[in-house]
Amino acid sequence: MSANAPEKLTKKQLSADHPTWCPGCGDFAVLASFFKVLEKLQYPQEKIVTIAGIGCSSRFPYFVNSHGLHFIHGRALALATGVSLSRPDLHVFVFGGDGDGFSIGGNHLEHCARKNINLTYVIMDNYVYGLTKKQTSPTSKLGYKSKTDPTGAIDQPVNPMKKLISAGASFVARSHASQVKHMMAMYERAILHPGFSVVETLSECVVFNGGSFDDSNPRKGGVFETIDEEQHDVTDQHAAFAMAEDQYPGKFGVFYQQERPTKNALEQKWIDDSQARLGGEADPKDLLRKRFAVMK
Amino acid sequence: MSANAPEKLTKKQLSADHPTWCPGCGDFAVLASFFKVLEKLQYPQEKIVTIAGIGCSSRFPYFVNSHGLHFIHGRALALATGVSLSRPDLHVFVFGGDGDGFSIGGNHLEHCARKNINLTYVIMDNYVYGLTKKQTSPTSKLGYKSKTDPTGAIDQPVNPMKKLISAGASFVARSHASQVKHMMAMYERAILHPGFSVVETLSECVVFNGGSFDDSNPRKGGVFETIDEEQHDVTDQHAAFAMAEDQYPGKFGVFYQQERPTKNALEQKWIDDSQARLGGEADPKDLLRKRFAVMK
Amino acid sequence: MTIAADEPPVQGSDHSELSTPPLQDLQNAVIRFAGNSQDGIQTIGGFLARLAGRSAREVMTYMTIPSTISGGPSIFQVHLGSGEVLSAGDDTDFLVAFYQHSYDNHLSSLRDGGICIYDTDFVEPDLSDKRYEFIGLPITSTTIEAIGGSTKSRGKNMFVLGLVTSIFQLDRDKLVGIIERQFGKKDESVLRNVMLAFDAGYAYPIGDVYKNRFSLKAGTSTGSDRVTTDGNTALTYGLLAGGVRFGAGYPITPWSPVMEVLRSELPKYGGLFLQAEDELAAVSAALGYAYAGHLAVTGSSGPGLSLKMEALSYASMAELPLVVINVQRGGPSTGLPTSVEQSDLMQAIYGSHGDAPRVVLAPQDVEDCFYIAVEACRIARKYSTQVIVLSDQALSSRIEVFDEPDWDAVVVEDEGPALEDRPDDFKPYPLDGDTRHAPPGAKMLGGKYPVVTGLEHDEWGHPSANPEMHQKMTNRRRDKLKRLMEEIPTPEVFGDAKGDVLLVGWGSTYGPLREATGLLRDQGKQVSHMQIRHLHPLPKDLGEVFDQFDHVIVAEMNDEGLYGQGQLATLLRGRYANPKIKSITKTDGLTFKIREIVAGVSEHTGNA
Amino acid sequence: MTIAADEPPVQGSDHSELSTPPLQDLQNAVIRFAGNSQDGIQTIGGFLARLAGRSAREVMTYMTIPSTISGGPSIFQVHLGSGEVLSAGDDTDFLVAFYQHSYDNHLSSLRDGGICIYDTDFVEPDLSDKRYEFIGLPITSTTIEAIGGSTKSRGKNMFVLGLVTSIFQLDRDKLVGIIERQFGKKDESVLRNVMLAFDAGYAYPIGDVYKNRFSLKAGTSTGSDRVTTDGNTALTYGLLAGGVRFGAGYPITPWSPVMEVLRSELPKYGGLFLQAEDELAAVSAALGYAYAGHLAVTGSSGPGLSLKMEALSYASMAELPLVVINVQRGGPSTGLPTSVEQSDLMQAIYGSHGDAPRVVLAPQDVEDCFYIAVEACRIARKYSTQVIVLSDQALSSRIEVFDEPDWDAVVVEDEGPALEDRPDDFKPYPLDGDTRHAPPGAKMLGGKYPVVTGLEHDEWGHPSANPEMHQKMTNRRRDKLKRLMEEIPTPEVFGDAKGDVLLVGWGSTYGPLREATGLLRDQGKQVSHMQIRHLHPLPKDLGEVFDQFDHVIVAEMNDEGLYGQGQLATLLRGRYANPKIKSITKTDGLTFKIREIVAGVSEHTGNA
Ligand SMILES: Cc1ncc(C[n+]2csc(CCOP(=O)(O)OP(=O)(O)O)c2C)c(N)n1
Ligand SMILES: Cc1ncc(C[n+]2csc(CCOP(=O)(O)OP(=O)(O)O)c2C)c(N)n1
Ligand code: SF4
Ligand code: SF4
Ligand SMILES: [Mg+2]
Ligand SMILES: [Mg+2]
Repeated sequence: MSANAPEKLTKKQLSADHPTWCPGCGDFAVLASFFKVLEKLQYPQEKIVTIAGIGCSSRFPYFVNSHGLHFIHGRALALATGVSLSRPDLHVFVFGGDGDGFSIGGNHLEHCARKNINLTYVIMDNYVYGLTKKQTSPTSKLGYKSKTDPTGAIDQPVNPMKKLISAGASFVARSHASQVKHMMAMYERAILHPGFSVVETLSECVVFNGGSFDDSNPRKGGVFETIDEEQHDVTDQHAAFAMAEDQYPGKFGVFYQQERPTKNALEQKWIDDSQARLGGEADPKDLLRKRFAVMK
Repeated sequence: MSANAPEKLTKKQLSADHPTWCPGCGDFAVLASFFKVLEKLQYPQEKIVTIAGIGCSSRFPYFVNSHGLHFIHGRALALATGVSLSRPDLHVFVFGGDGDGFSIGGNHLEHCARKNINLTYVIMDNYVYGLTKKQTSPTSKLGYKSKTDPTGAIDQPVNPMKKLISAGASFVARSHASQVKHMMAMYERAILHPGFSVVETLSECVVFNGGSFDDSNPRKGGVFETIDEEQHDVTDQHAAFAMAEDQYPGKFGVFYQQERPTKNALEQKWIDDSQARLGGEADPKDLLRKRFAVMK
Repeated sequence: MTIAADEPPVQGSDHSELSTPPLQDLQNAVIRFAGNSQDGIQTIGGFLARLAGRSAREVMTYMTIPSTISGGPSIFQVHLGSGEVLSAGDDTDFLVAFYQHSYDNHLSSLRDGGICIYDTDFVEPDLSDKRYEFIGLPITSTTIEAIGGSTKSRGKNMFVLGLVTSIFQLDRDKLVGIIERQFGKKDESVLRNVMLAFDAGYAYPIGDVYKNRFSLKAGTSTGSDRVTTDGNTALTYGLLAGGVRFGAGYPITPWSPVMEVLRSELPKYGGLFLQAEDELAAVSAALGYAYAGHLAVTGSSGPGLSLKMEALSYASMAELPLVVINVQRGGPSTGLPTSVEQSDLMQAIYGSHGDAPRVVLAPQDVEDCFYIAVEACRIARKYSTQVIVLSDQALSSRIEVFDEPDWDAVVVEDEGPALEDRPDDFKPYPLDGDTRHAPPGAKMLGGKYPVVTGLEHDEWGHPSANPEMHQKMTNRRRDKLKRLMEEIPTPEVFGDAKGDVLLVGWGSTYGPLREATGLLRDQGKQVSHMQIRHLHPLPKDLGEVFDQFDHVIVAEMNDEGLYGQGQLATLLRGRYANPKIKSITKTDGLTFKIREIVAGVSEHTGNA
Repeated sequence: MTIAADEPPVQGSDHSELSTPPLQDLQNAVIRFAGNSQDGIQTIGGFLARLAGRSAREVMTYMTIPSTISGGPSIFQVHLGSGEVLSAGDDTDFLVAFYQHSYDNHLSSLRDGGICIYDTDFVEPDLSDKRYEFIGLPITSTTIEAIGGSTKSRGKNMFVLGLVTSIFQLDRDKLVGIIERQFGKKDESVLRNVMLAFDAGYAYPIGDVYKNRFSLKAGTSTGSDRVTTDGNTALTYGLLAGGVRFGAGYPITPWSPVMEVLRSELPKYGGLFLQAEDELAAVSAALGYAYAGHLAVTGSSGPGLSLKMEALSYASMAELPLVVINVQRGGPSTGLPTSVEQSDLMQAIYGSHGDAPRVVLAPQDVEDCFYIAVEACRIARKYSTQVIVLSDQALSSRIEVFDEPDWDAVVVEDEGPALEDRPDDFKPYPLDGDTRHAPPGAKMLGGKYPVVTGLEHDEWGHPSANPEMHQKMTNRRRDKLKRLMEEIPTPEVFGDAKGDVLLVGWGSTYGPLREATGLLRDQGKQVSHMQIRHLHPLPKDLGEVFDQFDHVIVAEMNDEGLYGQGQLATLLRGRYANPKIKSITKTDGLTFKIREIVAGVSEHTGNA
């Protein structure tokens, strides 16, 4: 690849290390869909940033040949907030699991959502802790037998859609790793949404939670029920919340979308206003001199 | 007070140090209401436990003459989880501010709610960081001028009712420190609710956010609109969510209540089942011997 | 140090030489199985270890975990011995290579003259390599044939186990008993297939050639079967024996197994373990149990420990008892989650903000994981303090054999919260006495109820910013650990009480250090060894012990830092300001090899 | 050490003695205002400090913050001097007591012969106490009278300021200028009332008696007005001068003012400061800026620092640059949020899990807060490392006077992310060179984009569990700080380069230690002083400096620990294993008094 001739960005260029995921893991399909969307959107390769915490799914950045960062467990969104706020030129993507996002990282998700940080977050939800080998996760179904719930999970799981909607996320969707086209559509819409966009993607952990999403996988005899946006007004938060109540496996598609100012824009406005008041970008030395004059 | 003669528990006995709050702070009324409810409920004094994190409001335990614990910022609910789960004989109360509960402690709130830990949590919400002297809090209104938002707050605030409802709290109510009777009613119902019960109580910080709740204080020309439970079915989560959408100052009363098994009960059941399978409480030495036999 | 020294080593790999078997009556054998983690090599390693426990043999195992999630290259090494087995072995005597990559990566682990058994279905060895002996056999195809094809190559591990049993003349019947106990619970056909594979390996003709060459000496029987388990398991049951009934944690490698077993076991004891949303919640909930009057445990590995530092600072101020387990792994950050390292010692002592004194202990082997856990419980209770136990990745997963504890002597009955009435003059933090909390539920006869706080406070626990009070309370929190110091026994010195070199270590380096010391002593060097199990406070009379040696050399698996000293070495120098104290360190994620220690000692003593 | 020594001290409080004023021409004066925090005593203290800056005088202030939220007893102490002012003063020369509790609690702060000015409306002094002189005047009622009753007692502070201006013959015009600048922005009536109160105090007859007694010598003018500010402010502008444009934090006392000013100021510089939901998010977001190619800052006080330990371990592994401020306060836990302590040093160095080398610096006075921040930025950039700056509560709020920085020399232009293309052979972590990240936005001409990780990795940043690689990379992360060590200047020794005692300190103890050294030297003792600003790595040739002294005594505001050594003393002994290194410690939440240091030195040297 030459630096000067802008070539078409292809899956080949975007592919990095071969994923270390187990054969059959749902995460492969998420990766493939992401590549396809990027091929479509043709962002400059160097402007793409993938960020993740810790987990099987969070190994994502290694498998994408773009700038990437593999952070600590649960804090990827907080780190990505810094990247997004300070670098409006970048396309910021965060990938991670249900444990990373809803357990240890649950609070950052809330605050990213209400602040409407401009980035796209894909939760690869397998209803289990994969990397640490089968402990109950916040989305594990009641009765699920894991190493930490040998007699079956007893804690009511998080409802990701409800959580995201009420936290104030401005784009909230749900998809399934067995449905590549659907994933692509969701990711694309999420990426094009200005603000904090989230796609919860059911992604089967074949090793520790095999068959968990068969109910919504037509190839496994399940039903993949998508949201009919003729019927569902995606800007209606109450309708979205009501739909989130549906029993598992529930519906797939965009639950909620509402444009509102991003923190990125609001902070930039403050910067612009401050500098305008000073008559444009000021020399730091002058700013410092002025402030020190007052301290005399 | 003698240890043997069970006397009536009075406000006098329940009063400890004189609160260090500023004169006029809303928190005084919360304390007074709490005393009155305890006078009514007549729990044994030694079985009452008040737990708090850090903040003006979190100084609460010092002012109640009961067993108490003043913990670190944001983790009171997590600590109280340990107390509640291991000591079913106690009445566990957690008090704290909006910063403590919705900012640094936001995740523990979520998980306490979904697990339905048996305790009562009163959020003394003053829409500001009081103890650290006026920084924007997660409930500060847009435009509120603080030391960290000198030109006015720009982050969309948390909607406490939405957050609590969607997290799975089984009793969610809202009250106002200017309305002692209402607070008493809410606290009493919260306490009698089996499971995780929360009362967000607007409590004015007269020093850093004076007048913030006048709109809902009839004595200041506002309207205190209570929820009519003839009209509102408290077990209807969607209705509760819809009501939470009301513009500030919104309604006061019980938004949502639904009995479901507490984690306390579910864990106890597991203990009971395990012990039943062993033919009742076993001698630890026998249990250990049995396990070690298998390792030979 | 693994093959009995009076046997001449085998040279070359010309099979004809083997007609008169030169090796017999092994005291020790180090066998490395190298394959993929899916091959179940851990399983057969475990069987061999358990057999050792039943044969009055010592054993130590060592394994690696693949970095890919789906499995991948992995080894399991078993060191079997009739004498004391102190390490997993620097070099291996036997390598069983399942794949080409196993062969390529592990051949160099064989000692000169060692034997490489390989699967001819997958491995093409360089037979011209005269350093080793090679024995090829079609492991995969023979297994498939034996089982009947349906389960494909599953069962290779059992084939190899049969082979090993035959080569080393192990007790087939005992082993089959162990296998049956394990697989008997499952579907009958499973056990049948397992035994088919095992027997195929046991009967495989190539085994005959070696049958009479290696007979692993049995140890002196102690009469009863011994316990065979890993460090995490020993630690977990130590906590139960110590009276822990409540715990909270969050999964992380290699700590998770401790919490998983506690979560399953505690309900039987009337307690419970909470899987919290994160480590911050876990330590907080554990302090909730402590406040409620229970002895509780929390734990994690490095990253999780960092998250607990604030709450542990609270615990120090409030003087709440707590046992905290840190199963250390390679750092910093996510580092090397499945490698061993001892780089969290400084954090254990100093990681919290403020002067937050707490106790730090480290078990020296698998058996000690049990006893140190019991002791941690005792200290936490007695001094109402936090005790951090520093185990590590190597200890956590390696298997050793030890005697069953004397339960009557060791088990502490959990008395539950002390709910008796408290007198008028009750003070939780008396300036002249021990901390004693009144948990909720206890009546205060004076009418005034206590508040436990992280603010500085007076004897009654009331917040106080009084300068004198802060000074006194800081002293008090420190002095209680000084009282503990008085009761810590001086660690035993292995070897002579005076001499040229005192080798000092802590934690899981015990075995290699002791073995290296033995070797050096055998060479006539005046070297002794001391393993420190109490790291904070340190035992009180170390200075006097050190005075008897010309060199005090501290070996540890962490970095030498900016000034050339490992973490314990820094602490010892900080305490004794004794320039004799020197450091051997390394951070390669592997346990010490004997030769690394020997080399380090020569370097510091100038005897190259 | 405050009143010029050739003046005989005043004895008794018989006012008739005062007809011939015995005190004149003060070089120094320590004035303590004791009242409630609502009385605005901080305001007048600030005015006096600023006036000093404009009068070529030195100044140092000291204040306490009430533990109640609504305000309460509080003091503000001003040490004004025409010579060097190094501490806020052990004892006060003048006490202004607003209330009985002010009188009761602070009278003992007066030196023998000191003067107590009290408000007769509230205070009943014990006039028979012959150690002090007493001057009573109806401060409250006179103020109310002057202003006209409406604002009640508000304005008492300005009355007292007027009084002090008259007593010490301060430059009234300059002071009025400063007052006008402050209050001029507000409602006109405010300034009028302020001036009414001020003038009433200035003109109050009792002042006349003393007018000629105390005339505070002006210093040698440097021509231009000097800067008067507190440590937090100096630190904040140091960060801006050093090129920091992005930051993230969470409020906590006494760190909050730093983040508040950054949040207001950064937009002007084109940057921004994020108020995060907690400290975990704050440090993570700051690392996000760093990854994005910006020099960033995060900060907190003790509890918040504990929460940052995991992410800082990541930063060490990933080698991301970051400046981290810790404005230390009394610990452990919530401790004493408004008291001073230096007990986070060990945590700063060793608080993260794993071997996570990072830099630790500490400013020695208010001016140095500025320069150390600039240096922190430089080091973080140059070595792509984390720099923790240990300020403290005393430094944060005390006011000093210093020369305006030479902006042209000091300001670092922020160059923003380095987005140039990276060549084929780009390696972020070369084994033989400096770490250089390619931030997102930079094109990789080799076609392969980097992933920054907390796993151990190779030169390209790819995760690697290879033993040798872990060893090499650990060395690399350590060795870059050793390179930094080479460029750290040996701290200047005040006094002779050899002698009996070298007093060593770090951070805000600079002033008291220097003053104590001066005092001891005046007494003919061979005492020198060194303040260490670079704590990790330590400067390289300290050993040689120490060799020139019989005693090396380290004084610090933290606990002596289990082995009788403070935190820096432990580090120095750990490094040099030199038993000459001894410790003076205390944890009473107060800055060192000169006499405490003097006593500590005598104790260690045996010259009582
Ligand atoms: C602070 C910290 N705590 C715990 C861990 C261990 N850990 C790594 S991944 C993980 C959870 C994995 O589950 P999830 O996020 O759902 O991802 P998955 O593997 O299922 O894709 C945990 C607990 C860690 N690395 N750091
Ligand atoms: C880990 C940590 N971070 C920050 C603080 C500082 N702090 C104390 S209270 C508080 C917030 C107070 O606000 P809130 O919880 O709303 O209580 P309020 O004072 O308003 O009642 C903060 C940030 C702390 N004590 N510990
Ligand atoms: S363990 Fe589960 S989630 Fe992880 S890679 Fe394997 S299948 Fe996927
Ligand atoms: S600062 Fe505000 S919240 Fe705090 S005590 Fe005062 S009025 Fe109440
Ligand atoms: Mg998962
Ligand atoms: Mg608040």
